Amino acid sequence: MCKRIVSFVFTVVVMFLSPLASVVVQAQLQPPQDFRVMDTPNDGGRSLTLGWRASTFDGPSLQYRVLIAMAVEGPYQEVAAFSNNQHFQKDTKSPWWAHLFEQNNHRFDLKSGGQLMLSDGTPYWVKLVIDNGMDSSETQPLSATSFPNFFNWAQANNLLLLILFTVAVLFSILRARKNPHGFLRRIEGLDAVEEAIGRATEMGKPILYLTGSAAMDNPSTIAATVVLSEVAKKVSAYEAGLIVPHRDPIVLAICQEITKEAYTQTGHPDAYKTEMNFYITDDQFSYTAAVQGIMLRERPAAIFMLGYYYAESLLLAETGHEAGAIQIAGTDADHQLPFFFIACDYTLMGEELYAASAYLSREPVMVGTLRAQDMGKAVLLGALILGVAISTIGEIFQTETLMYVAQVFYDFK
Amino acid sequence: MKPSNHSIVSMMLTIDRRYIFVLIALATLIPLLNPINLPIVISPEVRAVYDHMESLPEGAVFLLSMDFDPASKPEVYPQAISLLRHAFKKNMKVIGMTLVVTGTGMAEEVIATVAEDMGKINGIDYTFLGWRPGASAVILSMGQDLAGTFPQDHYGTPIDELFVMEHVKTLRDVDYAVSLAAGFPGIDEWYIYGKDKYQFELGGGSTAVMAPGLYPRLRGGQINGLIGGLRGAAEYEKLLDQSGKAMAGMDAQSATHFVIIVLVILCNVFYAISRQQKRGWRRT
Amino acid sequence: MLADGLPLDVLIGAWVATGLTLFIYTFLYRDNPLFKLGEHLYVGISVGYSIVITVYAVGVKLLWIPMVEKGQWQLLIPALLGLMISARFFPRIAWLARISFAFVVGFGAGTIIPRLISSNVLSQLEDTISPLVTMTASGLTYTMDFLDPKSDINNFITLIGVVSVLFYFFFSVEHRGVGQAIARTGIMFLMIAFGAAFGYTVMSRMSLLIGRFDDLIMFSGAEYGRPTFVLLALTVVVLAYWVYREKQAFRSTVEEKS
Amino acid sequence: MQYYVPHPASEALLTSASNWMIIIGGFALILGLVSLIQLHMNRIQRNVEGWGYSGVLFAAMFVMVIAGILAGGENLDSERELTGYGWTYSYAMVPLQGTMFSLLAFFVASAAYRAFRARTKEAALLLVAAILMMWGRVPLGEYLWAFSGDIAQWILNVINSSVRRAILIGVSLGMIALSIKIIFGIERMYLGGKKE
Repeated sequence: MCKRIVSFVFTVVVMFLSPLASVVVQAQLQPPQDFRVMDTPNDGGRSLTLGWRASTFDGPSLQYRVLIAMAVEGPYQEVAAFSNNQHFQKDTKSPWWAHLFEQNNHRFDLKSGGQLMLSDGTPYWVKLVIDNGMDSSETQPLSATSFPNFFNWAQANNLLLLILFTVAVLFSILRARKNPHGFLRRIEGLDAVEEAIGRATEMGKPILYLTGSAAMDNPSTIAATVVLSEVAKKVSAYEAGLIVPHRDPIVLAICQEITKEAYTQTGHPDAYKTEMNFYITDDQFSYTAAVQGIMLRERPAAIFMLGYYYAESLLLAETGHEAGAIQIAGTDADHQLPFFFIACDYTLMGEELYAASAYLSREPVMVGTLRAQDMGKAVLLGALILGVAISTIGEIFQTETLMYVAQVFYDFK
Repeated sequence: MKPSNHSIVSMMLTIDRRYIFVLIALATLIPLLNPINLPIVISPEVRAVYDHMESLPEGAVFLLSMDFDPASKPEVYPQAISLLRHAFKKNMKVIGMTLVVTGTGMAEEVIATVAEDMGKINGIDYTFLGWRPGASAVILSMGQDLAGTFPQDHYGTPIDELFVMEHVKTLRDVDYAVSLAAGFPGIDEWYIYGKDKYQFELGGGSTAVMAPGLYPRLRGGQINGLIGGLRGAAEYEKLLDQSGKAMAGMDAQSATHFVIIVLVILCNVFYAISRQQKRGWRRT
Repeated sequence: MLADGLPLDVLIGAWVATGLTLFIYTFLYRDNPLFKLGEHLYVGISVGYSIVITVYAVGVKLLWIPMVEKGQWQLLIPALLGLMISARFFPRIAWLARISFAFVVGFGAGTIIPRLISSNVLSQLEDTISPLVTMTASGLTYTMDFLDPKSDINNFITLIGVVSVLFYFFFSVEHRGVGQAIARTGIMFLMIAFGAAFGYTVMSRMSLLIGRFDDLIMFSGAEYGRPTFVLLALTVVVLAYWVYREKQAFRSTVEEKS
Repeated sequence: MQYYVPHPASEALLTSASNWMIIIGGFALILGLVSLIQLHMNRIQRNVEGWGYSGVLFAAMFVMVIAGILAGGENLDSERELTGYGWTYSYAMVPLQGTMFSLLAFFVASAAYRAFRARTKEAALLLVAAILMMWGRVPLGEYLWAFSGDIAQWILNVINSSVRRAILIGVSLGMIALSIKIIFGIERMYLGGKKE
């Protein structure tokens, strides 16, 4: 300790007394190697990035100090100081394609904020000082200008995935327009739909069909109306009754249209009645109470609950169960799914509802979107398995190199 | 033997549901009137929020977005009280706001009452910004320019005259943000439109319904902690060592859960018996 | 009987709150006029509340003050776009609403895409991609701690879960052979997660009930004049009268028919 | 698309566009309001059964708006006392809405008893997981069987997380696809609210 103070005092004295002495000191302490200053890439400007090779002698006692000036001759102002074991390229979370320096080299970003105000378009002179407490050594000042960038390269993978997926969506829709009958897995729930209709006609009891509580802009409501059309077609042939109570006037109007069309298509326009679709009320619980009443009075043989549901799902499913009906539910409201699943005979879960409506209607946009989503999932699944394999191998052999592949699917800022 | 057994089962199955309603009401009421205060175990996700709050220095900027409506008050309101108490205790600068219009009044009340209790002054120690429509657009806009989104606080005082907002220009200047959510908009939006770009630390509090859906974000580090439902609120109260409504409600919570468990088991026992009997008849 | 010190507004408030709470609970008996009254009051009040808040938050603070006091007249454009939304109710100029909708929906679609890829796809993948074994100084190990979500065994289970559930919602291939096994695994995972969601939903609903009962208990105190008991009795009487009337009406219609 | 461009010009665009969105969002209230008024005016005009309730609704709305204007849109006045507007909010709106949803507690219970049956192996698994969860997340459960808390925690953290993650990815792909369709003008449902 004592020795240190003495040597420190000595150094200071020497530095003040003779410029010659500092030459001697510099011979001992090498200035940072490969020092570079540049605009920070991929940002909105007002920031400079410094990079240099890690020195061979490490340790927290060794300090780096960053000095900045408006002109090469100064005056220089110290803006940052940190120890030798901090600020490496590998600390900054960036993908390999946006790396500026080697992983183990130093990297330090000088950002505007606090005391430091950098402005875009102005050249700054920056130099780096290495200091081990006894003596110091500095680099030649370098000049750099910060400017805002037009593209964040760290997020290039995000954009690339977006472009690929966009192409997949557009391509699949075009292809589905040419041939809407491409392969789609038949969902088990659709068999249940037929079985339910069959049972209703056998028993001569009506079918209750609910389209959910959401408006027409909800994808699950659209899916529900598509399935309604198919159900109506089947029901019309058997002359079984159809009851469709509504919560939304617009959905009501569209469903009337759909049902009428279905009956006409199957050649039973005379069996169609406008009263099949009717409006109850918009209020959640009053609507629910009314539908519960219908369930207990009419005792339908089958109840379909498709579309979006809120808390009323539970009440409806319970009463339907009490009424002894076959219940088929389908919703993408994930909070309600568990209740439907255990209280109904068959439940279309989330995307299965969309798939069912695409399968039944063969509408090109629906089929194409479903196909594109499958492509996306396939790619992500592949990436997941590949990524885990790579990272496991990397862990066993303690290497980072392979991770470069997985980084394509990482999120960077 | 079998027919009588069957009739008991069918009778039990067709029991008027109003008896069950009474059962649930009693299971809630009795423990609330005679609490026994069972010990509460602290979960790591609640502790994470608490520890992060503890680690923040005095004067740190704490943003509490109370994104819930009166329907979720019993679950989330106690969380708001605890978080605010903690923040005020640590002398943080507190910014309150909401993304849910019908929650504005509750948010305003809770921040004003807790602040008054702890002797904090509006404008200096805390502010209440109020509500803005558009959810995701509000978060984006706050990330870009907070004074543009909220030129004045809820009471009409210009933002730039508030001491508490002195160094807060965008969401980037917020040290810790917590969204107390009951649905949409909520924690998801705060991450996707907020933290993803503006890089502040984000924590969450939510109703129990929402909580399971937030675990992927919790594990991915997108939110640093999660207070789930009344139970989470009770844990936080225990960490703060200040018992409130949440801890008081835990006994009732226990009781009702066990009533439901028993009901589900009974339901399935009767179901199994009746199914076996049907099979038995078929055989004969 | 009333204790001093409670302000009159709190006192009336307690009575009103208790009464309305009980009105809603009458739905447990069945749908009835008291419940309907409560329900409509609620819709009316909350709409009225929202109108006022919106007018002050947007109309006054974001439009009037910046425009009139600070001269930011460019804000007229969004105001106009906003007004155009209501053109939807006039068939002849309904197309105007489409411009606004296109702007709103377009902005939403544009801002959400990259953010979803970043926060819901890439970040989620990134967190799932983790090595299945751990290398320590002493060699290859396999951490079996179930309670640590980052342990090797849990990483593996998470991977299986994500893969099998993603595969279950895959509609372009038939679930046969290996596919069927994966899809079955997916269902198992889904069911357990749904179970968790179920448990948590029950928890939520019970908490709400506890919250309401808490208030009812508080308002049953003597300092409030015991509104809970008084109003409970009153509600039961009104409900009983209503049931009696209904039955009478029913009987008379039956008699008329016969 | 601004996301990838960190340039200040694009940031400025985002700043004003998001601010505009907030203002337009305020006007969206008109939509819901007009439909609600239409619906209930219709009921009153046609004297449908229960039209009186629609009258109650309008009266409540009207009173609330007047009270709100008198209070300047604030629940608390400068002395931290409730305004008339705040009073109605605290003592009418909050209990009404809160109670409405607490009704569900009763319905969950009755459905648990009547409808939640293990019809299939899957449903059985769901019920077992649900029971474990309800058991493990309350003090009494952990008191009776300390390990139950750990099980609940594990289900949430591992199984639930992985499933939710898969669903999150799937749903996000769906939303991205929808947004792409909107941008390319393939999906126009949102414009008229009617099926094409």
